[in-house]
Amino acid sequence: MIRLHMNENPYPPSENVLRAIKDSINNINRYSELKYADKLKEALASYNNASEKRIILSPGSEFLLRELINIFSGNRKLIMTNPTFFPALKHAIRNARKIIKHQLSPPNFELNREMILEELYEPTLIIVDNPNNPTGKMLLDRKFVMEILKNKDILLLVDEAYYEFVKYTFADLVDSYPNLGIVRTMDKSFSLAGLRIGYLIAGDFFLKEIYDFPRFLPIPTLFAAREALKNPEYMEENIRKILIERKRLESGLKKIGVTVFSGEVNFLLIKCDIPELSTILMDRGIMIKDLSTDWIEGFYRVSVGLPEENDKFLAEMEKITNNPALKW
Amino acid sequence: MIRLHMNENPYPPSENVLRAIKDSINNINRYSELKYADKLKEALASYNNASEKRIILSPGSEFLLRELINIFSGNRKLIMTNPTFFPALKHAIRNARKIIKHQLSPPNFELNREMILEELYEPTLIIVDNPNNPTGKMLLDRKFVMEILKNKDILLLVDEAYYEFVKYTFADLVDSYPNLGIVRTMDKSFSLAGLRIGYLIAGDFFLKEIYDFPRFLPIPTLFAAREALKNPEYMEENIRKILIERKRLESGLKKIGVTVFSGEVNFLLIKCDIPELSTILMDRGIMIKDLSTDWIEGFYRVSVGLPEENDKFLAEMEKITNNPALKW
Amino acid sequence: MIKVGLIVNPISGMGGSVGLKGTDGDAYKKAIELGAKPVVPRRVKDTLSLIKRKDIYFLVAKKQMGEDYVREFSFKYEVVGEIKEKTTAEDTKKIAKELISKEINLLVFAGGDGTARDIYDAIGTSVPVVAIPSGVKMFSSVFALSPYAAAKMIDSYPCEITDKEVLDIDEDAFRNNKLAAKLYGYLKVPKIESLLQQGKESSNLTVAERKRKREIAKYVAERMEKDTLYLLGPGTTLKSVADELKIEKTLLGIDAVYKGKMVGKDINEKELLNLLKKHKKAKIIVTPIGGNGFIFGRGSKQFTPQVLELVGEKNIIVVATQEKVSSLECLRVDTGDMKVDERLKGHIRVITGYKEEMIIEVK
Amino acid sequence: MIKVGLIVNPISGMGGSVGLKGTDGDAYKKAIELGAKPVVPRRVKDTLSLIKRKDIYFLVAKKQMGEDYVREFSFKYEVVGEIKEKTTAEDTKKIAKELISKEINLLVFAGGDGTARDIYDAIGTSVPVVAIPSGVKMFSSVFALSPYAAAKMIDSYPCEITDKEVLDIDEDAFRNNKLAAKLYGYLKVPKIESLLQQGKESSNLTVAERKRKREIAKYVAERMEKDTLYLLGPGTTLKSVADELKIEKTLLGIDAVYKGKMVGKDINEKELLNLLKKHKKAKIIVTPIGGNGFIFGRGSKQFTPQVLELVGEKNIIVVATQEKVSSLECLRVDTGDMKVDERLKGHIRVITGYKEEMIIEVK
Repeated sequence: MIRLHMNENPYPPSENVLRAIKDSINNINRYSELKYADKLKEALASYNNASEKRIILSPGSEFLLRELINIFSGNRKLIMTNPTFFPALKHAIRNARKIIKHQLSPPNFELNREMILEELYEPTLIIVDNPNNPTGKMLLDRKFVMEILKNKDILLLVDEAYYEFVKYTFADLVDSYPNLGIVRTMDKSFSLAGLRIGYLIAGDFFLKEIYDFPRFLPIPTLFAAREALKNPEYMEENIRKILIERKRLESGLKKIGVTVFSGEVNFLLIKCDIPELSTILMDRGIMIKDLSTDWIEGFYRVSVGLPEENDKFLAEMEKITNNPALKW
Repeated sequence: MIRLHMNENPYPPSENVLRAIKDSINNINRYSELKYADKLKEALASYNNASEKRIILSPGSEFLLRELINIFSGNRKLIMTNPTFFPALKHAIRNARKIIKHQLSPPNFELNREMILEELYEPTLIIVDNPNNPTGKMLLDRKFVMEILKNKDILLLVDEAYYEFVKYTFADLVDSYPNLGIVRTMDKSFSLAGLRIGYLIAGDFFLKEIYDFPRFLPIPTLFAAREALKNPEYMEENIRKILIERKRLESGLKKIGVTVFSGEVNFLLIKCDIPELSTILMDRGIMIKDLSTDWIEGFYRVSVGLPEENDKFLAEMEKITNNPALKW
Repeated sequence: MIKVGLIVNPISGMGGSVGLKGTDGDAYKKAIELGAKPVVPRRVKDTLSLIKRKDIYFLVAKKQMGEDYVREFSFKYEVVGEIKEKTTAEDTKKIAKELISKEINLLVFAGGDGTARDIYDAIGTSVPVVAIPSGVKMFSSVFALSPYAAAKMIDSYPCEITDKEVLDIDEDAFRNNKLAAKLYGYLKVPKIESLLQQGKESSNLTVAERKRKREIAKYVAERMEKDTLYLLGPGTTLKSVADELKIEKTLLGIDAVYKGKMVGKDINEKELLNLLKKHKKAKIIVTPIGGNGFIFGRGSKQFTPQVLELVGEKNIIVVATQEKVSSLECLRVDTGDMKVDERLKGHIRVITGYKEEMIIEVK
Repeated sequence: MIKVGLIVNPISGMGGSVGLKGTDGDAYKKAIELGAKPVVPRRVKDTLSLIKRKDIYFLVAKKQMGEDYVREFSFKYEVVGEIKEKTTAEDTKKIAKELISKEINLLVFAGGDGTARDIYDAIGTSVPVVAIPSGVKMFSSVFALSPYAAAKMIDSYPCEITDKEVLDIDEDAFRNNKLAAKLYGYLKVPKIESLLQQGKESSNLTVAERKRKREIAKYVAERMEKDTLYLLGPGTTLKSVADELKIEKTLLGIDAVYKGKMVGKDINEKELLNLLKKHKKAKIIVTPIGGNGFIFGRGSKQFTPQVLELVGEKNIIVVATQEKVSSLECLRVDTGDMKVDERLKGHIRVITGYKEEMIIEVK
């Protein structure tokens, strides 16, 4: 199976990281020592030019998002976009006291900023992924974020899961704004999806409420993440390769006649009138993300894979779009 | 450092399990495939004689407990004991809408069952660890549990983290009672603390609300857990050794004049009038759990370690109890 | 073994290639004269060829209304009913009723909006349908999107079922040279989830959908003001609101509610205007109708530009399930009055659940 | 460099070995006559020997009140004040005040409940204290539990600070041959957490503790009934309740509140009985005093068996922080009347926060 449905990094982590995992099993019957987590936090602090004490680790950022939604939406309104990272949105819909979703519409998928600012008359938690998944668009800029943050009753959580692909962040504002939190993951950019490592760079307000987040993470995860941070150049080289492939994939799809919405990350948002495209592709050994159940019919998200994976995907797409039986 | 403070299994997992971890790194840049989790659930279902669909996995049971507290205590009263697994209790105190704690008092640490039954006039979530940590006592029996469960407005969550040491469970009631959930961990009995694997055996009501719990666990954890379940005899042999050592540790402590409360698990609850005992022991290279901050002054929890670790602990305890400078 | 009925409207879709709006009634003759060719056989065969299950027993209409296509495959089948040479809407209805009397599990039909209306008239929501699109007009959301999808619905049965809208051209409006769709009713359609949706999220989505509508209704009801006239548009979501208020709703029409009591049932524009004269404060509650997200201009022509102007765009409440609204690129209006349309455009708030709202653009 | 004051009550603890209840006032002479030996030097030296930090500048009282012990170590120090040969409570108070005037950061003192009272009288809560226990009576919770713990408090300064109770024998009761402790006040004490507590949970526990008390107060206040007389016992937790009600509480006495207004300030048993005659419904709110969890019989002798009987055991509300109550094996009562004690026994509900209660046994 070619996996183009989960925005994974198609390249494995470095040999050093793999060795770190193997080396982590010596005391696997023991809980991780706190110094392991502390050292990783130190490395993340330096990588992000942030304070070590602001970093909260999590076995995948989804746990952090769920927890923050659980804790902060009980007596606050919640604002999110649709689409966004869907597991978080669904959890929010089922558990938040009150939720306002902003539908992002083609072709620009822009956030209506005025409507957001108008909503801020009561304590509110805003969760936005920037860049947005699955549109690949940047939804926030510095001016708008600071406009939100000056109201201390408003909490803003920015999910920067794809930070390394755009190198645009609000993490430097966390020291100044207690009501800002940045969610990150090493799963994608650092090729660690199979180990799950997410983290929060927490403003004081978030920190106060989440300081007791479980601290004994899986040891292989801690070891691998720390090792990976010793050599960010390896990660950057992979990202460079992915971004080149993305361009190739984009023009290949356009040539076939598929609508591609340009994003800035390691995946593409496409629109294709062939119903059940993802099922058809799965029958041909390729997985992509069908967005029709949670969002608009005909929209799909395709991760950038290895060059040979992208070739295969383009070839199958060409066959499919030329097959009249798949369309009415 | 001799670690007798976290109820870890002092024995490593089997060679096969260690090999499974090493073998898990091939596609570590990819998220775990769902079939990995499914196979582990299958193995857990068979190990517990439960239905596969009732099993929810978690990277450590603490995440499950937090989530269940978050979701179910918003419109329900919460009843817990003090002491109990403290991170869960603290999270509950800070986040539950209303909480009633039952103080377990020496020398018997019994639950006042009448007071619990009297409390059940409104929707309530009860969380009890059975056997209790840190007293090591069984707090629940079948009759009492069924008495609670017949009221469908009451949810009962039993944390059976130490199940394998007592072999007493309510898991078989989960099919009949939608309002029962059993929390388990493989961290301790199966020597997997460094990988973190907890799970919930969920009654229908719990299942309905937590079916979307994050499913992409760290791959080494999934592989190791599954491998460990192929050979539960290895785990049982370790438990046998631990229980023998516990008896030896208990009588050794009694000989020195330390009060020991008999439990049924892999740790002992002791009472010792020497203030700051845990700090003194730490200066001598041994960590035990000081319960005075969260519970009663002078109470400590000591995990059963390797025979040589227990010897060292007993020797140090003898020196300490004979040192008049440490007492007034 | 499942029993599947099959009815094909052999002339549907023929008008399209020759510039006609449909083949209902006499338009068919004109289509033939203009040299139109039938499109339906290919689509029915595409669908039948993609069915994977073997445990189907087909009950089919005669000749070109069913038998002709199923014959080419290896399915077991029997022929039901009689037809005239030139098939009419009456044939469709008669055979549909006969099939129902034979206790089919599923009814497959091929046609357009007109055929869907006929099926709706004949069987209502008694069995789920799979609709093979082959009409010229296909405003209705009952139609499968591809042969692949239609075959999968059949393969998946029994499965989750959802209500889908039957819309058709409003004939009164059409006579006035306006193309506007009207909501005629609902059919039940199997709901297939993409195979890539890993793990089922709910064992019964129909129940979840109904529950969601109740939540919307509860939230709307809680926020209703006593001194305000409420005008409830057509659709099942509005019916849920009426249920919450313990009022019997006209599913396809507009009802008026004041102080929790029904003050106008299935009212037209004139009655609306009269009511609006009597009440200082009024609000309209509507739900998007059809797949394109129209809140005005489809299914509720009684909400005329004049009515909308009297009520005011600030007093329009939109309700819809999260599932429905999140699948829309935007909401749309087509009141027939450009100025009114313009005022309704911008971003609007849609109630999607209890204390759950969505902000979406109106175009 | 931190400035640490040191005051030793050289005669404290001498009564214990010879069966006296203390050495306050004239009892000391009797202790000497009976051949008592001082216990205090050993404890002070134990503590000094375990201090690890080097940046301490001691300000000590003369001779056996401080100088004699610190001299044996390498600390920098200066001697402050004058003493008589036979030291009295007045010396302790005078020197404590002098030390405060020299802006010490921390005051270390050695003694028992009587000494703690003297220190409290002299300095109140102006600086934190480290109390080396060496008295006969040590009902107060200010005392460090070991030389190790006392030294660690000094090593940890500046650190979190908490209020601890100063209790002493109630002299009125003592004259009637009853041993009962009374709450005299509070001293500030450094709070050291066990090193094994991995990771600090709150940067400032004192604030958290105050916040917790406010939460308790809010919850109690919300549940107060209008037609009920409330009798608030002594202690800082009850003071928080009074603060919430915007009433000025007598910290060490009992106040009565009715319909949100103070109707009795620092009242005695007789006044209590009079108030109870006037009000049909009355509730007592108390907090456990001292380390053993007494809710009656320590610090609130005005709540006599007769008062308690009139109020009824169902109308007793206990409040305490989670931290305090969870550290108790049980609550205790010692009203002086066995029958009343018996009725108060069983399990009781303690309010520990906003919508947060603990069930604990009363013995």
